[in-house]
Amino acid sequence: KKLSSATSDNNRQVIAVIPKGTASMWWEVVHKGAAQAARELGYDIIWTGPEQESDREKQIQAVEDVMAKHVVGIVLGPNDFQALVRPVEKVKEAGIPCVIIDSAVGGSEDNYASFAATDNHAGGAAAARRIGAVLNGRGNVIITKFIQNSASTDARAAGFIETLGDEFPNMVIVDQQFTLGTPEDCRQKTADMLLRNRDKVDGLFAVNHPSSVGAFKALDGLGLTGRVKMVGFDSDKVLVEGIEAGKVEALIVQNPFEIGYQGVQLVVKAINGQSVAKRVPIPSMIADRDSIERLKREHPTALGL
Amino acid sequence: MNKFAKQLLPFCSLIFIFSLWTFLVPNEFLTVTNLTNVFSRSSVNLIMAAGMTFVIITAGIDLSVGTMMGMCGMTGALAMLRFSGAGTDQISGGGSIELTTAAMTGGVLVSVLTGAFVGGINGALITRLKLAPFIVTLGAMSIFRGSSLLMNNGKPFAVSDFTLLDTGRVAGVPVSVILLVLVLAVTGFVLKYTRFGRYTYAIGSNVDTAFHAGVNVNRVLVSIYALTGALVGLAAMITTSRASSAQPTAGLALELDIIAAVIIGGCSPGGGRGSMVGTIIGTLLIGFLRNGLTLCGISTNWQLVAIGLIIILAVTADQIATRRAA
Amino acid sequence: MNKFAKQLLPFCSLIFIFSLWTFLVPNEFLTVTNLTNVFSRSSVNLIMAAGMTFVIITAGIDLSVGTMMGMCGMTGALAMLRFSGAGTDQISGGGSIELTTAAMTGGVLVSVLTGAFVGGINGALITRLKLAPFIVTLGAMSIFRGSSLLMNNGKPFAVSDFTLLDTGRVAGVPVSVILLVLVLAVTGFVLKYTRFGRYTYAIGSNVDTAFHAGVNVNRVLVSIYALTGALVGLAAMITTSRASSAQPTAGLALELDIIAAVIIGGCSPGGGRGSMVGTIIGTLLIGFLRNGLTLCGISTNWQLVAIGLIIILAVTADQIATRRAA
Amino acid sequence: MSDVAYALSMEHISKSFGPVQALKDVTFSARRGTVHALCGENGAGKSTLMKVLSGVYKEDAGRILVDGVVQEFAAPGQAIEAGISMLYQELDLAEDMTVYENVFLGREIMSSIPFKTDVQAMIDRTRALCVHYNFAIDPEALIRDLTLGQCQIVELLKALMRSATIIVMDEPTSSLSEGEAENLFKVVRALRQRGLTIIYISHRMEEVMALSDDLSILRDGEVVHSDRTSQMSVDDVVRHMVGRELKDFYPARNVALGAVCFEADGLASDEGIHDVSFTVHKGEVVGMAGLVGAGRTETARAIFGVQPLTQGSIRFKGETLRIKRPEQAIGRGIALLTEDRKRTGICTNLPCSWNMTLPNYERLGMKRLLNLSRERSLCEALGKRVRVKWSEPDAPASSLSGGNQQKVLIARWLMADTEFIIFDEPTRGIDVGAKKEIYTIINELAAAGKAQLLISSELPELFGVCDRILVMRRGTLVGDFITKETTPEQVMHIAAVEA
Ligand SMILES: Nc1ncnc2c1ncn2[C@@H]1O[C@H](COP(=O)(O)OP(=O)(O)OP(=O)(O)O)[C@@H](O)[C@H]1O
Ligand SMILES: Nc1ncnc2c1ncn2[C@@H]1O[C@H](COP(=O)(O)OP(=O)(O)OP(=O)(O)O)[C@@H](O)[C@H]1O
Ligand SMILES: [Mg+2]
Ligand SMILES: [Mg+2]
Repeated sequence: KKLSSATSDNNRQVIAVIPKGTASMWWEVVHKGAAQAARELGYDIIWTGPEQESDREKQIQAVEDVMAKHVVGIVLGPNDFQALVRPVEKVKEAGIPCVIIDSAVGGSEDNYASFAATDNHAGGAAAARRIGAVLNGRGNVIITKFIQNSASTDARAAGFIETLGDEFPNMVIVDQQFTLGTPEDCRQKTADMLLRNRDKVDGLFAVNHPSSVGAFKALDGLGLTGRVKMVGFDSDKVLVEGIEAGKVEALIVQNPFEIGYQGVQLVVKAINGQSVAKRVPIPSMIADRDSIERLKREHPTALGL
Repeated sequence: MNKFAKQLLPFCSLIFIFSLWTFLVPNEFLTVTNLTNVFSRSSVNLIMAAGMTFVIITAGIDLSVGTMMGMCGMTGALAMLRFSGAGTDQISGGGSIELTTAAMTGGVLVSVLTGAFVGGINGALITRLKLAPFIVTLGAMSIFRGSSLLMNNGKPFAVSDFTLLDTGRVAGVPVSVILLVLVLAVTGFVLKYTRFGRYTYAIGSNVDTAFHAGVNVNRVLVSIYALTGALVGLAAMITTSRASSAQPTAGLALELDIIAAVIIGGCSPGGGRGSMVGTIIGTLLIGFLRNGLTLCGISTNWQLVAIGLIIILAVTADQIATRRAA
Repeated sequence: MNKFAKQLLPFCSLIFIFSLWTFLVPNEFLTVTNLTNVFSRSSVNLIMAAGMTFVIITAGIDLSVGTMMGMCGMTGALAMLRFSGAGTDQISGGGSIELTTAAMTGGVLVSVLTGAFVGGINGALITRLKLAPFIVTLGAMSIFRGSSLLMNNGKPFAVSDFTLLDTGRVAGVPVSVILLVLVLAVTGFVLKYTRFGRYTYAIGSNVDTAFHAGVNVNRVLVSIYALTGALVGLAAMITTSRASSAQPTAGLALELDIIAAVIIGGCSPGGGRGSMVGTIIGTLLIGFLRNGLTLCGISTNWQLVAIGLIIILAVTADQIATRRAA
Repeated sequence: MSDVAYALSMEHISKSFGPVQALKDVTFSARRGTVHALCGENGAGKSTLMKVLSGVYKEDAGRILVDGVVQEFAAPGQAIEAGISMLYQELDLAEDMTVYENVFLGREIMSSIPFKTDVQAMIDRTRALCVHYNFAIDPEALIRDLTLGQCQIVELLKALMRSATIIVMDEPTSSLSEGEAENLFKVVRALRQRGLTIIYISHRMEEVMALSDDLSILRDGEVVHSDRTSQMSVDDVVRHMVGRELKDFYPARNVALGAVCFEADGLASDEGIHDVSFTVHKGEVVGMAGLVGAGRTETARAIFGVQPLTQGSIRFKGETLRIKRPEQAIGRGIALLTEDRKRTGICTNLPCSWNMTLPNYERLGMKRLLNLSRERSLCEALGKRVRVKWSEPDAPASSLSGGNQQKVLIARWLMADTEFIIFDEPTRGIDVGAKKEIYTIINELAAAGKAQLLISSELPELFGVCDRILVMRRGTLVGDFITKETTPEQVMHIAAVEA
């Protein structure tokens, strides 16, 4: 039985939002969405989590720590599929409603109220179709992946690989590398893949923001932009300029603001005992030469501008 | 008197931190759940720090403990799955497999032995080839990380039945706490009251003297690195149990936390000085500091700054106290 | 003769690695693009390793260079944005801002000065308070990471106009290469042919002797840590330019790579030994090793294992050669 | 007791370090219950021979017999088991540990509780031993806090506690004052009385002659002579060592004193010195005598800026100086050759030439940039002048014998060419031949008008070399004599007797 609920100075109830990692522009937009929803609904939020997305133990500790603070609800972007299972169970045992955002978590679905995330698999599939179309269904492709065992980027890669295999039988994935997650390492690994398969690479898929930036820079550095068709995931100014200059074929962009916003909306519903859908897909968008102007007007945050 | 003062200081810091949080966030800090939580999450660090204390007293260092923990966890979990009769496909598929008690015990043993073995290799390289501990364990760090990622292609092993070292209890006391107390008591005794402990200090203080006095320096050092490895193996199993799975990247950068705790506790990186009590205090200091900062709503980023400052402050205070006493 | 043999060994390893890749993957390895690529990506490490060489020769260590790089990058990028007249909202919003040339030059200077300043503080703590370099820079490591995360709430600063140190060229030669050559030439000269260099060695060999022989130990050490910081600031700008943005988490675990390179190059962690040529060879050795492994299609995980092994092998060979020569 | 007369025989021992052959077919034997002295120039191979005996080095050829039984020592532990105990030339103690822990290292007394050492028993036994041999040492003190002389006594305690039958002493008196040394001689004689065999290495001829029964002389790694001590005179020994006669051991000096160069007025520091006032003239050699702990080294440290002055002032060439660091002292023209070579003198792993030039770049016109060829030729010349035995100036200092390292340091301060030089135990560990050379150098410096302060625990040396002798006791100056007007007895008396 709870002693008291955490309340802020103005006696509003507190919801904890725990990102995969605080050190990212992307999660900062999620933060904005969450804050917006909280404002609209009359709650305060605590924004806390590991700074590194690869730091599982810190995220487990963050969950334990916010539980000790008696928050009324938790919105969690788990940075590991397995490691966060037990903490989520403990949250459930403590009777605190929990909404998972962005990446899936293992264990029973009953442990949390809802799961709101970009349909990563579908995003990867969209990237595959784009590359397939622009290369007319034939050619060699490389993938610049993120760190190992990150559910969302793994799902994108899987969606890409499966779709390419199913729908474009004449296309080959000649190389794919995991990275350390920094733009610099993504750049080096991509450059090495391009050098290794010299003059053979026609397409490139990068699975998230650092890998897209790194891959783009590698292409640019080797003078291969345009010749190698690149489809990235996530966006920022450099990549948007790349689209405008015809150096980047397309970017699959998510809507992090919407993810944060929905996460808090859903957890408040759960706190109030309303029924919520178990799975809430957040659609992603395709940014390319045709859509870029419109997206810059309507969704600048989604483009990282 | 002098010695007493030396241990008083980290102890006072601990008391200070404790009082500070009790005063600032009494409702959240001073609860059984929270304190238990801090202790149980510190247990992994404490066990590893116990071994590191020996290493640092010999003027050595072991940078590989973090990634070694990841590797031992993976090895132990794999053993559990194999001993429970899981096939290769089942294991790499990551599906959940029923684990037998025997398999789990076996897995823990395998993890501890793996740690002792690779730790022993570290020690052998350091002594036989006369390489600097820093560089040997730096190399080992990379090798262990690579190996644990290779074991299941970067994926973790799920061992959700293995709750023994997380929630398991004997006579109401968590098993992990029993193990922790046992480890600290034994290592503390060895360091303070046995020949082996004396030799540890002597090697760190002046390795030539120890050698001239007939101490089998190589054997002592290899034992110390193997002991540290074994303790890492044990800690790995606690982490695995807490996460219901063995993560190939578990223990990321943990070595720095451990080393910081040991040094805050009064071990000198130059060797020859330190104690187990100091290490315990140093580790708990970091644990409570992190916990309290989070409870106060201090962001992770400020926490990093605070912890860095505390590390420097702690050794500064220690240094000043030592100088005054001298 | 002896000295010659000592530098011959890492050099031979470099030649060996080079020949190996030329033999295994000639078409991919021995191309101008590839070699340029390896050099340009090694430039950041080389610049930082040049400073670390001094630090390690004094028997010190600087664990903070990795996170310091992140912090200098953030500071420099922030300065560029500010100097270009960007408002607080614009900056934290991460929106795109046009940068002026003056602003970019200013930003580079700010980054270098920031590095020199915080490096100097490291040095001052080490000398004035007589703290172990290991622990001071361990604390600093945490503080720098926290600070760079705090600067923009964990987000990077986008400086896409800052291409000077990535693609910028003077007379056809990349600016970053010019800077690199300059840095290596100057530091190499200082170490070998100046009084300051001799003092560096003397402090590492026996700090008390150096003091009694009239070396202003504190000043030399503070200068060395500040120099290292300044070089880190420069390296940070190259990385920022290469990534079009300053990442608060840039330089993660980079310190270990740098230290490994310097030690492979023949510096002894015990101090008093090492050379700039050795450091260059050590850094390139790691760079070519990574590159070749990727070109051969070896996965990241196997690469980790291979690099760990090479680190240990390199120092083992060095040790054996030294012993034979003695 | 076995009936073999020789407690120890080393037969046909050879040992090389790379190209350097340190020992060539050395054979020598020590009779049981005797003191057997080993003499020889610096680098003759004495320490190396003894390290072979104690298992630190493995001989390339030859064999060792203890009590007539062939022994193989792969590690020092085995030599200790066989009853051989060694007092190494360089300090060999764990500084972070206490006296009793060092004494019992490797031989701890165990308590009735399994694995637990018996601390109290070890402390008690150490204390009992100290009382028995009349050593004023606290068993629980940290080695770090002891003086060099006290450390030397701990080394002796270690050997005594191991109940050795053969004790090797490698220059045990080099860091002891006369009083301490007398005490040591008493111990050595008592041990001989109990049937122990002592192998005694020293460069001090008087004590070698007074103490030893037999004497072996090494030169360039070979035994050149071995005989009963009573059959030899000091001159014989020196001739065998050096290969020539050494006449006028303390060469005469005839230098007129110049103006006052250095003046200390009421110096005091936190290291326990107070009211130290004296003057040194140009061309004058002033000696400083005193027992261990009298504060002579501390006085030098205070002058040189190692330990700040709390009171008093220093006038140098008519100018009042405020010296806070050695750097400033050297800049002004004051040099200090420290007494502790290993801790504050030499950079062991650096080339000898670097060690020589370290404080002198400014003077050599290398304020910023070095001139490597000039450095080399200067070092070669100075090395010749003090007769350093090295393979080349760039050889690491660690490859030199202890005495040769000392010569490198003397060369360092000759190169500095300062107006005022403080020598703290300059001939410690130096062979007789080199000693004479150093005295000659001191005379040359005096003739060149330099002022010199010579701190020494060897009274004959002070009387042989100095114009004046200062005496210190308990941190203060208690005597100031013209050498010709005093006697060693008078100096000893003042140094030792309580006021
Ligand atoms: N570790 C070593 N490496 C190389 N050469 C060495 C080493 N130790 C000793 N030597 C050389 O061996 C020779 C004998 O040295 P040793 O130390 O035995 O002389 P010593 O007779 O004890 O002289 P001293 O009176 O100066 O102590 C010297 O030429 C010395 O340079
Ligand atoms: N028996 C002792 N017990 C405690 N302290 C001592 C003892 N002997 C010396 N000291 C301390 O050690 C310091 C001096 O040691 P040191 O031997 O260096 O003096 P010194 O005059 O230079 O003698 P020497 O030059 O003969 O070694 C003094 O400050 C003194 O207080
Ligand atoms: Mg000797
Ligand atoms: Mg003295």
